Amino acid sequence: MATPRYTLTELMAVVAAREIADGEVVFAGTGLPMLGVMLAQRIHAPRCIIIFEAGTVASRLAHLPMSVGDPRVMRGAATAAGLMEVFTFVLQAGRVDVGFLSGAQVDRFGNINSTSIGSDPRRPSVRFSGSGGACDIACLARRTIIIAKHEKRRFPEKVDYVTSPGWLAGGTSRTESGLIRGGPSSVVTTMGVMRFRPENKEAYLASFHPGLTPQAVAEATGFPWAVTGATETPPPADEELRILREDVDPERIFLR
Amino acid sequence: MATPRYTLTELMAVVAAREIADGEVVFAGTGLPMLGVMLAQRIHAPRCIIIFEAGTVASRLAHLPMSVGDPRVMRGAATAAGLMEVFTFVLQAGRVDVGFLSGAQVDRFGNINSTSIGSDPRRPSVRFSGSGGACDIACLARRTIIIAKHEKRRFPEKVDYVTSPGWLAGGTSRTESGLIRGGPSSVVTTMGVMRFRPENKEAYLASFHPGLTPQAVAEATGFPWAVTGATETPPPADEELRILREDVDPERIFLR
Amino acid sequence: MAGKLMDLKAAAALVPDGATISIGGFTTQRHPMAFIYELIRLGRRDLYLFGHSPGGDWDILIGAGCVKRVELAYEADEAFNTVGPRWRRAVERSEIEWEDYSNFSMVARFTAGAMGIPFMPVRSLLGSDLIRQETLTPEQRFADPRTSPRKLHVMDSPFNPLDRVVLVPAIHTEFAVLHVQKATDQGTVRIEGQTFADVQQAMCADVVIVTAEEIVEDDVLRAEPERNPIPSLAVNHVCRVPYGAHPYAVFNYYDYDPLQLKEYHESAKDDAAYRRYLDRYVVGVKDQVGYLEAIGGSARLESLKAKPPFGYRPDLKRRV
Amino acid sequence: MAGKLMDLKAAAALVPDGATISIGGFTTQRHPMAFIYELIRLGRRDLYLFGHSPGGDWDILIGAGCVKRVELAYEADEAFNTVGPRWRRAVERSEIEWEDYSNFSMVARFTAGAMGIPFMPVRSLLGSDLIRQETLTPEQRFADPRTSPRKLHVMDSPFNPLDRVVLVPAIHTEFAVLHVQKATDQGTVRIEGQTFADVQQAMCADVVIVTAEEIVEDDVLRAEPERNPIPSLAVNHVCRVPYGAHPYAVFNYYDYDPLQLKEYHESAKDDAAYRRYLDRYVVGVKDQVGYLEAIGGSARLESLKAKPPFGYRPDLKRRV
Repeated sequence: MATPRYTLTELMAVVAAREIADGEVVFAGTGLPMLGVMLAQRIHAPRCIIIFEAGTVASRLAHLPMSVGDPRVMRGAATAAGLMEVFTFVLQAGRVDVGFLSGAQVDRFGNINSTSIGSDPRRPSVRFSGSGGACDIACLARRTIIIAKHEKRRFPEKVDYVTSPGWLAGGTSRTESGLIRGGPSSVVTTMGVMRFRPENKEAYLASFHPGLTPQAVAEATGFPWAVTGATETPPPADEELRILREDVDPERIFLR
Repeated sequence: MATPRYTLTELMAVVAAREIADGEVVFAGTGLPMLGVMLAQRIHAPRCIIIFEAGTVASRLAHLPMSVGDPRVMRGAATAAGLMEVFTFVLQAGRVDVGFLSGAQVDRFGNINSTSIGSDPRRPSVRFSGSGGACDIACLARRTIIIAKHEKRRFPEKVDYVTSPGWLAGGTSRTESGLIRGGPSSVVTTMGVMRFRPENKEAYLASFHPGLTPQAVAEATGFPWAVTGATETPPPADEELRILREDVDPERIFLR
Repeated sequence: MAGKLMDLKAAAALVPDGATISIGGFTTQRHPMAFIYELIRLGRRDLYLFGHSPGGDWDILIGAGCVKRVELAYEADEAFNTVGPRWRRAVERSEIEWEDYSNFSMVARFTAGAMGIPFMPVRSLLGSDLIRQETLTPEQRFADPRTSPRKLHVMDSPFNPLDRVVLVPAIHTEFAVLHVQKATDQGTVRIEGQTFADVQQAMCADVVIVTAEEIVEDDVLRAEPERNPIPSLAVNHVCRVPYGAHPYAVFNYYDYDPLQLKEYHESAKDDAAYRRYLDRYVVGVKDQVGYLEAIGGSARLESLKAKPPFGYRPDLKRRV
Repeated sequence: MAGKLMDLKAAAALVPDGATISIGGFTTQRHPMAFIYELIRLGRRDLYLFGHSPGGDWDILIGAGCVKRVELAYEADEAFNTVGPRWRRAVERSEIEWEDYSNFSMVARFTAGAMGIPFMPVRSLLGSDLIRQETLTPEQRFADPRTSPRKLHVMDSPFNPLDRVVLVPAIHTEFAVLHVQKATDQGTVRIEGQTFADVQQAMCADVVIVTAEEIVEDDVLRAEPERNPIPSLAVNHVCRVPYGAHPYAVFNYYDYDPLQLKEYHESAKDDAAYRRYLDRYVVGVKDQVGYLEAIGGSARLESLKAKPPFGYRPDLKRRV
């Protein structure tokens, strides 16, 4: 078997980067979102601004951080302060265009669980880290992009715990909850890209990754959804891969 | 007539300074309070800490400021920030021992008016600057010291507008209003020092300035109050006057 | 990159009649006076001002007839003048609409707006006439979305019914105008000394205009991001305006000007004298260069220059 | 003046069993680890921890059996380990009590406490199970004044009935413990880089203990008061603790230690291995000097030293 031209992580980073428009303010968490936003800055979105919740605005990263509290996020920052300044003056005030989220479970309306598995969160079978800033980003960014591993048990009909609200029960339920903006625009998975119909917030498959079929994606998903009409995800260009490997993550922190 | 050994302003500054204990945190406004706290620091209260509402903590003043926003308050400060940090982290959080206040009118319960004269504040006969931070200090310092010119019209039964709440209507009325601490401990006037009985917050004359009588003070006051039992204000010591004139205000900013 | 630098006159022209605006600084320091003078030259009318402790910046604007309504805590230059002369007359003659708050409650209102919440709870104001009295009528409030529908709201804490707080409503303005020490063409801003409420005023405004003593390279300010308290993404326009706060002080740059302040305050007590002051220093000169010439040019400015390490002028003659 | 300097062991001994405490830093930076190790050596029990995004500081304390209850948003070392191993086991085995919030809501709670108000309104949490689900029972809350009587309260704004916010209750702790770059015997504190929520955590505590890489002269820090964000009057005790945050990073001083973090995380997945880790690095050594020897002494520490102008170690081998 031939060595594939790119890994799944590389593909996902490239797909995530393409979701960011130039000039946008991006609230980035650790891992794939950092790869995505750094790649976007180096290709089509040189003026996008990175916000890290631990307290920095507009970093010019020289080295990939391993946490949002990493000293590396200080490099070239325009402002350094604390979480409160970022969460209020920037995020809650409506200045974040795109937030990235991930989690252990994602449901058909883009609700995310990163708290625990089991029906009673007081007696979980598996406990995770908890929300961190994810709930806040999900509530207050203008739109969110979700990164997820595509497995049937990770894409259930309903998540065990809504850590980060997506479109809730679809339709107008998000607005009715009192949330004033936001909602997931896409879910970049290991198998494809999920989006939501504007009129009712139902999930549909927008693209499937090279080598897969819509049917394969549907079978790896725990809820019924529209997968016809999906097109193949455009594969990473050589230039995207080169920049990702040589400039963004030469240490192979996340590209492993 | 012989030249008096000290001016009324000098006497009041000395009396105000004596109200400050060592180690106390003092919220100081422009004018006599600055003289008082700087004098106290140089005599009996070297560890008292000066807070200015425009954003500094623990200044080591080299020159008398002419406003709380004066660049002079930056000298030797331990922290410089903004009004919000001072009003919340320091004042509202209960860390200010003494606040100084002044105003155009003071009533028998130490309520102060620095807003306007007239029964309808929408159509005042005389308009002043307004509260500034005075209402906040009156509400939130552990105790306040009021500085006032003693004239009958300035000491009415009731002030035209309660800019800065004192003991309100006396008794427990201050606590009942929802205020969680504070209240005036003394009023240093051009004629003497007024204090308040702990049990019912009624004003009484604690001391009258040298050369005056309790009766003269009573006649210059617009409400009936207890003036018997008052003693003469101890006059400024030579050392107090020397420090005040030579170290605190050699430019004669307020000592005029 | 396009850059955010703009000419001062062009920046002032962005503010239309009837705009809501907050102005940086505190009584005697860091007011964007050159910008204020441009607003007067432009003859702006019906402005809505929001502030905590403004000084002559508001006073001269009010006197020039530019202002319709203010929400404030204090209007004076402290030891230089315990009440703004034009402010006082405008109120006593019913030429202006206003609402009184305290410094803390006004700054809390800016902070709520900056944070994106509808109100901020405070423990101040209780027992005072700032709660009981309102200068604006409910009709004035409801007729005009530029003012909060209510002055404030007293409530007991849902976590302890014996614990009372005052909710003060958030402020959002169309413009915030600040004067600072250093800024860059990318909108990075350095404030030296006290920040007053400049950060919150900036963050609750739709458009932020910064006038600065110096324009420096962006990398210079990015070397110490802890000292740049306003996220650059919130700053829209940056103007280079040396001595832009005169006659007020700018920490590390120059002191307040006691001569000019005295002349202003004495003039402003009298209608005709105030008009002459305006003619001589503001409307009778073309721009900031003309203003600096009129007040005495480089000789006067040199006499105000700050001395390290003080950040002000220790030998300044202040009682003139 | 008496000065606020104190020996680390004496400072740790101030914290009694059952104390409420918040610990500074964020996931991989500026945790007061040397102080944490002392608490473990002292065998403290039943601690109540309040935090936003702690990392191994909490994880090792929880594993050592020091903790009764936590209120938090996140417990992990981010890319080094996506969930704290001891935290995870303690929850899954019901060995600990906890309540879940988000980072913003926890920091808002610290801020409310620091500001002296009973709650802070936020627009987050709505629609999530962080609102609908509570881990602590009402009985647990009412029986214990160390926890707020209610998790949160949803309300509509009195200024606009269509505007909904969540009020999150203020936090007050008996202790806050921070690790910073520089401090003085007068309690003046310099934080370089991100401040996280250290300032608010300090201001809502009865007793603030600061451990610092360096003790410097008070005048040095007072020369730049804009960079000292914690009013010194709130700081009670200052301890000199070089490498006090190891294995976590301190901006401008040293980087995180990937070898040590890997050893901790791998050990902490297994009860016996975790015990051996504790024995080897914490309870089996007398103090911070012993700890630094055990982790490899000056050779290891030298390899982590930050390089100007980065403030971290650009050539650090991070995937080990």
